[in-house]
Amino acid sequence: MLGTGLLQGLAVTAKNLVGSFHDPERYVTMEYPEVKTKLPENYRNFPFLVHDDPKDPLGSLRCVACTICETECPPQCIYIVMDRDEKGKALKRPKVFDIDISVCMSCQICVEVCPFDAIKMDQHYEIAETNRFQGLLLSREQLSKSNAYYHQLHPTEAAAVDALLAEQKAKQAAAKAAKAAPAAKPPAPAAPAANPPPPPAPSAEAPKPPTPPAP
Amino acid sequence: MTSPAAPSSFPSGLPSSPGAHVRAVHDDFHGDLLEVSMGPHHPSTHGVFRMIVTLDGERIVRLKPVFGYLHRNHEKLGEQTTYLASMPYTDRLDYLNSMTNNWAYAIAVEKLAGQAVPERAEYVRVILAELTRLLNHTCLAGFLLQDTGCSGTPLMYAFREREKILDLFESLSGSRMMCNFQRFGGCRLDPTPEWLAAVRQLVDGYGRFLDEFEALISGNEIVMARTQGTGVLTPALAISAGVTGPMLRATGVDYDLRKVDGYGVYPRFEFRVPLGAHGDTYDRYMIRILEMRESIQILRQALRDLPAGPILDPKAKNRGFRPKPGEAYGRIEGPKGEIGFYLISDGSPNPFRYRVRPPSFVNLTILEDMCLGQTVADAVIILGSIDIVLGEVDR
Amino acid sequence: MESLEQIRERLLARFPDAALTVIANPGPAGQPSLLVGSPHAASIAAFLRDDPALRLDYCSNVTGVDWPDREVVETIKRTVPPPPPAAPADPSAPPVTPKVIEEKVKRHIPGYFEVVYHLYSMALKHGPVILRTRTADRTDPASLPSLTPIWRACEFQEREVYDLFGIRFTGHPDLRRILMWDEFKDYPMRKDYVEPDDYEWEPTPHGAVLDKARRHYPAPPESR
Amino acid sequence: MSLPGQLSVLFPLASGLGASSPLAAVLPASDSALERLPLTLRGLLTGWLPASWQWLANSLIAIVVLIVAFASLFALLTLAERKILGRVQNRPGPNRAPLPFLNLRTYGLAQPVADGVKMLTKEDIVPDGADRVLHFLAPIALLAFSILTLAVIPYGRLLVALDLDASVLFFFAAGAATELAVFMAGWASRNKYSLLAAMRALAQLISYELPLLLSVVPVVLMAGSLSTSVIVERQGEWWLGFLPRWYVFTPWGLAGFLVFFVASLAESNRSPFDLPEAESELIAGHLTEYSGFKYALFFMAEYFGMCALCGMAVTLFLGGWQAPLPFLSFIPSYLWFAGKLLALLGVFMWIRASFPRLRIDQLTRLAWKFLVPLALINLGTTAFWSLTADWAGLLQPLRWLIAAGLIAGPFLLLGRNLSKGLGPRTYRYAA
Amino acid sequence: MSMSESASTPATSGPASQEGFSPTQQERDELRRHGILLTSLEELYNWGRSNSVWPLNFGLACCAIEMIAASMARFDIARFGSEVFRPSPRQADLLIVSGTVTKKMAPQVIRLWNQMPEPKYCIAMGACAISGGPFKQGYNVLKGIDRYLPVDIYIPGCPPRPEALLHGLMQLQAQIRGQKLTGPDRPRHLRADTGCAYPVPEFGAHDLEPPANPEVWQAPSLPRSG
Repeated sequence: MLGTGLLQGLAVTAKNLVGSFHDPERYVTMEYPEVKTKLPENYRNFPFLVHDDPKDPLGSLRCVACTICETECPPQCIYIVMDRDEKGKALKRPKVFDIDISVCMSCQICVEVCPFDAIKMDQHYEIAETNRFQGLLLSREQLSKSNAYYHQLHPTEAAAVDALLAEQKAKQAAAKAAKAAPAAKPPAPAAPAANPPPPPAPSAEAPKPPTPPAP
Repeated sequence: MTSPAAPSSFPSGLPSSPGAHVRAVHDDFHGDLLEVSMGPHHPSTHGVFRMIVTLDGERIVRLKPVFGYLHRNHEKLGEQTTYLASMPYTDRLDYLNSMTNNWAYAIAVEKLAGQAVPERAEYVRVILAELTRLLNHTCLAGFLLQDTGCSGTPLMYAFREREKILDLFESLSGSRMMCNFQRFGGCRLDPTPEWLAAVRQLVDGYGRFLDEFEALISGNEIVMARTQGTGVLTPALAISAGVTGPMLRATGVDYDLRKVDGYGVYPRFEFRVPLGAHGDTYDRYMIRILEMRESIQILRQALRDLPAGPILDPKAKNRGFRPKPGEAYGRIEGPKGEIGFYLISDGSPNPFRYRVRPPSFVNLTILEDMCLGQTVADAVIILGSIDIVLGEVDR
Repeated sequence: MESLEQIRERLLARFPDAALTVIANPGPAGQPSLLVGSPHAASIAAFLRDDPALRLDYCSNVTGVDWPDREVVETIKRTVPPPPPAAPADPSAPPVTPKVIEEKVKRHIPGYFEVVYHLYSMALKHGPVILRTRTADRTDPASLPSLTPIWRACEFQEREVYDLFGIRFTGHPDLRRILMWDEFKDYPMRKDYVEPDDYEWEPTPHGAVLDKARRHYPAPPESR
Repeated sequence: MSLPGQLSVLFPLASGLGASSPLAAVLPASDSALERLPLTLRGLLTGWLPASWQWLANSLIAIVVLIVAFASLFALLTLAERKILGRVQNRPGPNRAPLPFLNLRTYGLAQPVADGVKMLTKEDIVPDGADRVLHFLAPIALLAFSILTLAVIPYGRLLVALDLDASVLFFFAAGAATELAVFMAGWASRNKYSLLAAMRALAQLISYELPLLLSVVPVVLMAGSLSTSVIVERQGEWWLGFLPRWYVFTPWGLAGFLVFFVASLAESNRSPFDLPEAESELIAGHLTEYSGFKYALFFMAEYFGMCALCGMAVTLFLGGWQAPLPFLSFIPSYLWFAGKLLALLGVFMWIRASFPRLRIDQLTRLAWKFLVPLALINLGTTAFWSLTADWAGLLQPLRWLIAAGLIAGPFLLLGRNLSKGLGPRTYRYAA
Repeated sequence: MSMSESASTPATSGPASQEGFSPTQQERDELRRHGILLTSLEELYNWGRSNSVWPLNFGLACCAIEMIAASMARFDIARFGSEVFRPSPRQADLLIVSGTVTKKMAPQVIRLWNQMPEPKYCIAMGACAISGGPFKQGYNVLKGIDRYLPVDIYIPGCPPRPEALLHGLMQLQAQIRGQKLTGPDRPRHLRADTGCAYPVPEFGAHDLEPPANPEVWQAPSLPRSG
């Protein structure tokens, strides 16, 4: 009969109208500024740089300015200049590390390709700005975040990274000790870049993007 | 009431001989015609699509689509960047279905490089692709109904469900829309058991949502009046015009790449391919609803059979990736139709030629044929039922 | 489905004076393609569509490829005549057949435009058969036969190839620019296309962009 | 008779109904003070004027009260519509516009005010080459006609601004003119979408005026009057002493009401008949080129028209200001009217939240092939009902049965004819 | 630009944050001393405008989907009174440039902007609208809509989450609330010297002509040595 389909539709909307007052399935709104989505651990927005020592956020960056992320970044939104001493010797840390978040496409490829676990994805998204030129070009100072912050955002992943780094450090120390013992050579620089870490084994509890071979 | 339709570029709709393509439109025949340019800013063009419509009263006597308002040089950029760097760009092709775009691209590159994919990754890909299909078809139904003049209600319900799927995508890949999840030789991350449980829960509830959605729409007399018999597409024209996906199957042609090519692990799943009989807008809508019900079946099976193992081939190389010279065309059954990638490698880190075969662009070929003799209101829903995404049409 | 060689045989039987070459695909995909001479392209396409054993009724993908002029240093066996310009020759991968006397030849390969058609059969559910047509060189009014009269699916895709590569399709019913605006003069997908220099604020430049940036900035001082 | 005296017949409300008025005797003695509250208030305001001026003052008050009341109702309705639409769609709708100067959130009550302030201060644009005069006049004309229709509706016992003998005719005459204003707007805007909308509006007007009027004829026939007040009075009796004898509770009344309801949806350009302003097809239809306060006026007039049609539906079929049950009569009549009006408006919104839009040919087909025949048949049924008024006893159920059959049969037949070729489908699956 | 400082701080400070942008009681009293009527008018005017920002129903690309998502049940932009997505620019207050603006599209976007009645606002949503984003190096992509239009709020992200759009909208509301009716820093639409129409670029043989509107667009230079 003409009209039954219409009545059926009206019943559905009426059910939702009434349901919106008692059924959380039918009232899904989040009152945004007061209530915020619980972001999943994997959520990514823009990259940040991890530093290990909160007292020296710029000096203790894990980044060694190897520019892998710069070259791999699909939209080319990273700009790195390596710091050099007076003689022009590379200091294995960035002097300039800028990310233009007005270009960044949040693809996480920089994180995947970084062999030093130095760049990670931030989850902060409330960054509306009135000035594109001052607000959206993030410098090294703005990008540097502590390891604790990283743990807060991605606890599982960060724990795995920490374990890995500790393992590498131990290995390096062992290697150094082994080297130092037979021939009393001057110790090799301790910077991680001197000895790129091997690709980590996939760990069961913390799936991690494949780390490519070092440059 | 029907006015004789203007001669289309293809009088029978089908090309026969080169002489048939006379584009002359005898305007004197119709008297005063009104030419309306719909778009690129129009609420129902699903983005920045433009149709130059010539009207006799409200009847369409000519319709010329204009493209390119979202032409963002995807293919050129693809040739300027590495294979891996193109992966996030594929997310932005058909921005509703990043997971299937990723997969199509990954398949093309895997073909190009002869890369194997672990079984677990294949299953995860199927799960993600079918979730994407649910997402796309749900949204399409919502948008289609919005075009017919609903005040947002079906669209809201569709997006309510979409958010649930997006939550899954986000917790797995880190992004709601731009997942960038597939890699050459597998997937980027391994889904956790909790995630799989969440998918299971969603799949279990989806049938109920579809029932309610259909109660609101499928039996609605106004919807039927608007969509049944409008925008009829014949099977012969659909095949000739390269129409694929649910649109093709709505005309009754049985061609589903999941069955035909049997890529991935699809041959292991039991599912049916629904076929329409009329080829009209209602069929195109209903085929999608039925496909969603089949997708739920596939998801159930894939979740049940998901094997253990690595998610990414350990030999796979994504950075510094240089496939041997050669070419490959990889295609999958995307929610909108056949999405394919044609790649030519010259041995360098960048593809020599990077071509996207966009389903919705090719499906638009027959837009004019379907709209001739129909009204403006029909043109809007016919366009809606084609299911286009401009990011893919214009690339 | 028949192999491409068999198809070629049958086509040659039907069109004895047609230029037909099977082009091998050196990559792991291994899918060869059939190069068709322009004069017979349309009739061959119609044959492929209507032949009961093939019934390639569905043209999936149409695309252009721009092969620029190349200088190639090739190691060529003296006994064997030089192979037809195949899919990209790679200087880094010389053939490893040390028996025959080899010599290094510097060869100029003239560029050409190519249009590739991927054909499938929806009726018989097989495919693909890959058709290629090529221009003789890269001089500008490049022209190739249109296959739109055979497969409607080519209509927009050929327009796109025309728009981006500048290949004119003879026999196309409505050959206009499709993606770029009508006043646009260039063909942007060609390998030698130069973008308009609309440089602006580039805070993170690399490579070509950095060159552009340098051109625009007044003498860049020390890095900051 | 003096002029004021004549007018006092025309304007029962306007002619002072204070204690001093001779007409005061018309009011039943049982009326509570609450029922008389509007009249008392007006008496306080104009009672001190000389009698010859009172009619003028009273009619002015009536006009001002009408406009103010409906303007605020309009504000509330926009909010209510957004809220109801929101709730249907599982969301709250506007809820955080704070009160100005106070920063106090009031569940979005301030939202319409904010919209109003913004609309008032928005730049007014007239397109180049548009007909400036018509472009300016269209919203005003639309609003004026809509307000005219509001004048003849009895909002309560003796609460009617203009109690004409032929008020029903007046209502539809003024109501039909609103479409003229829509056409003016569409024509004057020099926009193709607007023009298409104008043509649609005319087609819609011609199609739906007829069923609208035809569905009213039975009421006029049964009530024996074209006066809205009389029609309401006639519905004031009770069956078996407690069941309301509203016209909607008869077979012909129900059919008439449904036809009237559907036609009034179309007349007020509401979903699913909002073709002139079809957002997904014609951008904003005849409103495409209107900005700022002119647009707000259109919006307001549209809601006024909707209120007027709902008010008329209440008056003609739903017993006007009558209480549904005798013992509920202590509640003032104007509250009953308001309640019924709001309920009908709520149904309008509910329908808007549920249905897609028809196409123009389907819209006219629905009118000509379904509503008009149904209304005509309903007229015959009413005649039968009127002729069999003296059937009693066992004949009474028979009378109901016959009348119901006379409605339901054609409804099913016409409905089947209308939806020929449409229906749910079954689908096959590939082997 | 002074707004950015006052606006950026209270955004995260809690439930009252939305109102936190408007002048404090003390400031208000101070203002009232100077002219009660004017300040009250100004406040009413700004209050009305800020709580009734109707966006143009205009989507460009990926971000448009997130814009739609922001108006859907989960995020419900209607709470801010902004769910009235008007399809006609004549009734819209806010242009959300949601996605890549290609050179083919740019003239149309500017035309739409010109068709909107003042006071009107512009949000550049997503990387593409701000700078061209990932497609920046493409031949047909406009490197930021601010080359031609005055943008009020930039929301980075690719695409920004719907919450980020809501956040941007709240920033915009705060900006509106802070505007003055008089004085040298009064907004654009209250000045006599600013024209109402922005020049629409034309399609050239290789590029848009002109490639930017110098009255709107002055990019600072950032020297890089590479």
